[in-house]
Amino acid sequence: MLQTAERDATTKSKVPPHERYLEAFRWMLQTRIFEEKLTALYRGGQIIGGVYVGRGQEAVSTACGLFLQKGDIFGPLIRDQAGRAAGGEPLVNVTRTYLGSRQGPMRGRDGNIHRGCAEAGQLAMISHLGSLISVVVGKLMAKRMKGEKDFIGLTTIGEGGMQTGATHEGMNIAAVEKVPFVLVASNNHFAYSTPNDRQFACAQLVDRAKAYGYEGHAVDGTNLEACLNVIGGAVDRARNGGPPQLVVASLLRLAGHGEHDDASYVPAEMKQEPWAQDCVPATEKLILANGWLDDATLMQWRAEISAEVEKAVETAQREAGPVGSEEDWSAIATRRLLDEPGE
Amino acid sequence: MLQTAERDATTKSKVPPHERYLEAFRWMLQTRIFEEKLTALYRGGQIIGGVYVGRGQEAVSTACGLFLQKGDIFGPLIRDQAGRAAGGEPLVNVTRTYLGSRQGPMRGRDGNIHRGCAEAGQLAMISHLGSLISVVVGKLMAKRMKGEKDFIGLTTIGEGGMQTGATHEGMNIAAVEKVPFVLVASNNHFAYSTPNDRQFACAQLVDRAKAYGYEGHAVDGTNLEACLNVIGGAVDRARNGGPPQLVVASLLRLAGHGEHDDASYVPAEMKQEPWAQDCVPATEKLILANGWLDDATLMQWRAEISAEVEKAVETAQREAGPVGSEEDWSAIATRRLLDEPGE
Amino acid sequence: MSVTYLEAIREAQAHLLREDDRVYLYGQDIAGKFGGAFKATKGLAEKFPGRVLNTPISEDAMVGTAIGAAMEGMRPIVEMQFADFSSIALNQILNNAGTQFWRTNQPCPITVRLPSGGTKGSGPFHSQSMEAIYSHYPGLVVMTPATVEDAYTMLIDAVAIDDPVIYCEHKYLYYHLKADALPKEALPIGKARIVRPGRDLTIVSNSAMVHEALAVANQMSGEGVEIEVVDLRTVKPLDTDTVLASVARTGRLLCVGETFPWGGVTAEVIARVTTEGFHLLDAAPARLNAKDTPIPYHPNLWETHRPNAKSITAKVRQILAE
Amino acid sequence: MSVTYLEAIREAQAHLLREDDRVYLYGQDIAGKFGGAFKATKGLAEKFPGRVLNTPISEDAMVGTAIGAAMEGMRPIVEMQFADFSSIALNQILNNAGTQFWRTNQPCPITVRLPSGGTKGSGPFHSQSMEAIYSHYPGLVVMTPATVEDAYTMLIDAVAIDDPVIYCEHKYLYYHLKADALPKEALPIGKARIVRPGRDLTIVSNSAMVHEALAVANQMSGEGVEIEVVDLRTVKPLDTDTVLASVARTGRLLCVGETFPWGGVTAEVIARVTTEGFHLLDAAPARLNAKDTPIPYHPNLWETHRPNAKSITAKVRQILAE
Ligand SMILES: Cc1ncc(C[n+]2csc(CCOP(=O)(O)OP(=O)(O)O)c2C)c(N)n1
Ligand SMILES: Cc1ncc(C[n+]2csc(CCOP(=O)(O)OP(=O)(O)O)c2C)c(N)n1
Ligand SMILES: [Mg+2]
Ligand SMILES: [Mg+2]
Repeated sequence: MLQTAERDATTKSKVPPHERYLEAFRWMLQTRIFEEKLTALYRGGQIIGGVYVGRGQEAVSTACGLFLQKGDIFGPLIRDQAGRAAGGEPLVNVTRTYLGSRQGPMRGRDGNIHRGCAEAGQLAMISHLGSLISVVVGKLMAKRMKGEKDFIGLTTIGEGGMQTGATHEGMNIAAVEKVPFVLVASNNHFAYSTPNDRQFACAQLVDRAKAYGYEGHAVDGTNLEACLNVIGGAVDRARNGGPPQLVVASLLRLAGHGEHDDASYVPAEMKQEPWAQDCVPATEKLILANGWLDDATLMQWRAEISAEVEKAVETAQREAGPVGSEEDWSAIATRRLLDEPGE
Repeated sequence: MLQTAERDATTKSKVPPHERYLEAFRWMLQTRIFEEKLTALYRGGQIIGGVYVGRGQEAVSTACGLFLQKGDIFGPLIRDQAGRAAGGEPLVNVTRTYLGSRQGPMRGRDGNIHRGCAEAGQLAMISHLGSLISVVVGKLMAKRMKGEKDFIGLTTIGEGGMQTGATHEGMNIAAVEKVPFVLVASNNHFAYSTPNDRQFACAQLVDRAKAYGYEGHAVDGTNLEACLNVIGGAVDRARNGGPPQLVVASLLRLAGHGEHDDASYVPAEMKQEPWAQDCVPATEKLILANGWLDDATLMQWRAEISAEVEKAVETAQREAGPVGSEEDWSAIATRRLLDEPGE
Repeated sequence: MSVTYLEAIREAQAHLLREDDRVYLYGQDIAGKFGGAFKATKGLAEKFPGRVLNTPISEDAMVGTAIGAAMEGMRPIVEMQFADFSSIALNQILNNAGTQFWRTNQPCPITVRLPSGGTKGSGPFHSQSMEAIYSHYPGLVVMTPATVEDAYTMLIDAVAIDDPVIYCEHKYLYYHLKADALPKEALPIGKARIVRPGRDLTIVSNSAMVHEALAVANQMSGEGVEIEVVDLRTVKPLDTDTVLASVARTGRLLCVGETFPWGGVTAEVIARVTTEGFHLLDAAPARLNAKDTPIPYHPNLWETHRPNAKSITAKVRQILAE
Repeated sequence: MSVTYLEAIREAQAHLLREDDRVYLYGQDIAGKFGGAFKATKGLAEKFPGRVLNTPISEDAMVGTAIGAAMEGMRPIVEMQFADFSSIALNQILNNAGTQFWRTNQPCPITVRLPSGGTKGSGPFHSQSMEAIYSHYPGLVVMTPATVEDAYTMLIDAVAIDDPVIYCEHKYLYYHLKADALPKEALPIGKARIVRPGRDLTIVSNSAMVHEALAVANQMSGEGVEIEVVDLRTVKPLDTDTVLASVARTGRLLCVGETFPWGGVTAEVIARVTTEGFHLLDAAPARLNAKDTPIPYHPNLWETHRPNAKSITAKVRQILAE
């Protein structure tokens, strides 16, 4: 991607506002096209379990994955398809998980957004919101003990997840342990169906930063340039010895909580808010208006992405699911210590 | 008490800095004399379990109990003998608990600082720090649903307890539910043996107020006048429709974590800090210097208190402990649903 | 007109809100038009303004506030979005609610609803059956209704009880189970039910497993094997007498449960029967549980992970062959 | 020279810190000169700078960081100040550590030390034995060392194991138990130990209860009653074979545990023996547990709450009278 992006950028009259702007946009576009495909498969009854998408949050999520380097830790959450992809997770991992291939990273044992990607340093979340924060902190502590250098850890959370005790303990211990940590919170104004007023009562969530000894940054989550600057900047600060960083992005979840949810509880007025705009078409419009990409290239990107997506889906669809009778039913690695309750 | 205090105050040339200043001091003095007795009993091996005192925290704790009215909720913690007494708990409840009388409020089933005092609206804490906050909030929600008026709830916490997930969830839900709530945190610079730098990393704990939508107040916990004004003020704000209040008092724990602990880990320099002074003699000195009380009255107070303390101890010492074979071993109120596992 | 298991739970809450002004509902996403992740409170917020409240994602505080309110005379019903998330509230449930009466002599009448049990594609954190953990600790009543009728009456009973009640409702039964109407009467809490009389073997089970057991019983009666099926209804208290009486009739015992094996419901039932009714048994008792791994996401794995008609039938044949 | 149970735990940690640079200790008040609420890490912070760390009062995060560090190749040992406070870390332990290997195929080798069990005047929240809860869920190894030797070797084994280990150390044994020296060898993890051979009855127990059982056995052998005492050592995995072999010899089984009754260690042992060795039993199996109430503060109550030599003796006589 990087190459493409820079080439396009430099052949244009004006240079995009961030050197990785176009690259980032391509991840946003890929995610949008890919998640629309997943939704179609879900509607077609071909998905096992639920589908959870990051519609409207592609700019923030892409920025979360884009600045990570080898050796960094990423703890993606429910809305982070874009960040996962930008961070190096192959699309086929996703389709294998959603379509129940035994060759997927979770082998049919766990599903959808719970998947991790060890090769890309991406952790496999558990459902319990906030639990991942201290795990990322622990990985950073270990890397420091092992003498590694230049690493950071980044994880994401929603405004609802910020109200869990685990988030509090995790945010605080990161500051006490002085690890290079970035927490990117997306206030998408709903936790499932629950609006902000039943979730928290502080003026702005970024005020939580000071409460833990973090540096805090508020950002418009629908503005790609702002997301790249603020999240990229926070990653740099953490990498260069700064205190833990809290970024709070404001935006609207532009889908249901999951694809089973029609989100009819979202008030129409709210959709008119500036922070409610859809970052993908907004960014595309800006790009074309400024001539940072021409229509042809954009069409070519769409075609390439659709092909990638179809390939990932077809691959997974060709693969068999797990088989109960052949499964290795051991929850522990140490075989000799397997407990046999008997029947 | 009130009478005594005001009479003494008004007969003096100068009036004390707060109308309830002398009354408050008497509770501080009672607590100091009483807890020294408990410590002596502990050293003499007459106490069941441990003894935990509030030495150095009497000014803060007294202020926590002093402004509560009938119908208010108080959730005292480990350092709150002064507040419990000022809030209406009889001394004999304490001696009965520590000395294992079956007539104590906990009937030998639970001990020491875990005791509650229903008559005085004082809750029986469990050990797990932070757990009491949401319970107080729930009581306030219930009172509002029942249509009660003018009530508030106050509970206390240490700087260590503020790092638990339960404290976070409890503080946040109090703000979301908009209940008349006051949290008084005492940063006594140690959580058992752990100093602040391994507990939190924010500049000052009162910054937590803004993070939840509370009004925050920092106070010198060794200055009785300041404690009465700030905590009394916070109670008024909550009672008169203000948002939840967070008071953070700065002071030093002037005893071990419990009487088993010599606190040798407290650095000598720290004891020289202004916030490390002992509020009881400091207040006494001020009172005498200003002539708000004369030596005779003070001596009389000491004598009265010593008598009360001795009486409470003797009463409890005369009483029998519980008897295992006579105990009602039912953990539930609904007898007919008692589970009999059999043997 | 017919009523599902889920509708019975909603109707019970509507009844309670109507009849008892001490009752309020507290949980994530239960208010507004939305009415909960499973719609168990759909329509109730509009009907009972101010008494069906959404909460932050704070299970510890949700239960903590319920404890406080209950001690002030209210009768809160807390909905966990999934039983699995009650792990966050577990300290408040076990150490605060569960010890309150013993310690302070004040009752703590909270009801915690746990949408429990496995369904296809739900995976390790949306499928758990936690009744064993809550029964192990003192101070709680633990219910696992297996029928539409019990779902309705037991929830009403739960709120009437002066103690903390863990009400485990099985998500698999939400839509699968239908009754013609809401019940007029019910067995008292603490009594197990003989769902199907039998002669040759007793299957003791609870919650969704009762229906797997019934299916096997009905199918095997074609072969002349008469299985007596016992539905425990509450796992704490556990109705040992009814179980012993059944084993006295059949002489053979199979316990089927969806919890994990170690220390699960089946272990407790077998311990009681063998310690108190050893001589009633003509053969070794047996148990079937979920496997000792997290609950799998993929249906192929999930169907093997939990006991089912196939594995129960095989086990029954094995016991009868002894 | 003699070594206490507590010193053995300290020595094991010193050994581990010395021999394995992946090991670090993480807990409340364990560092500095202080060395922990029970002094289990006394002197280690000075000897091993940067590897014995105090934590905030954040049990969930303490275990969460350990999980992360373990997945990065470290071998953290987390000290809970009291087992009872692990309820706050329970979600990380059961749902995160316990599911990690099954879900991701990556081992999660953390060790969580739980100062467990009752002592005089400790009350409901400083006395709990939580091995049953941790054994019920998949993915964990649960140890309950009952001797100075096992306290030492099992902690070293715990850290070597590639899975999460819950190490339940009994506070009552900290000072009461002494050995002449640290052991050179040990039984493998997962094997129970016949502490005392017998003929007439088998008592299966674990942790502090092993010593109550032994006292009874020694005293009753004066009357010609020979009791075989089995120390389970690990409750998960549970060494059913050794227990069955013992019951095969004696024909009689009494299980004694300090956990709460419902679904406790004794329930699981009885379920295994009766399902797998029914015909080995000449009499009904029996169990003694703590009472089904919170653990009382007052010694008069506490001594009645837990099984003790007196109640065990009475129960043994009753079984032998059958
Ligand atoms: C501790 C816990 N309680 C409840 C849930 C169920 N749950 C899953 S997602 C969700 C809403 C999350 O909202 P938010 O944190 O704002 O993230 P968003 O979905 O808006 O991205 C809830 C309640 C959970 N996962 N964890
Ligand atoms: C959740 C939890 N973890 C651990 C403990 C053990 N413990 C009891 S008091 C204490 C220190 C408390 O320090 P702080 O909150 O500052 O209060 P202080 O004792 O200084 O008044 C600890 C760690 C506990 N009670 N609860
Ligand atoms: Mg949200
Ligand atoms: Mg402190």
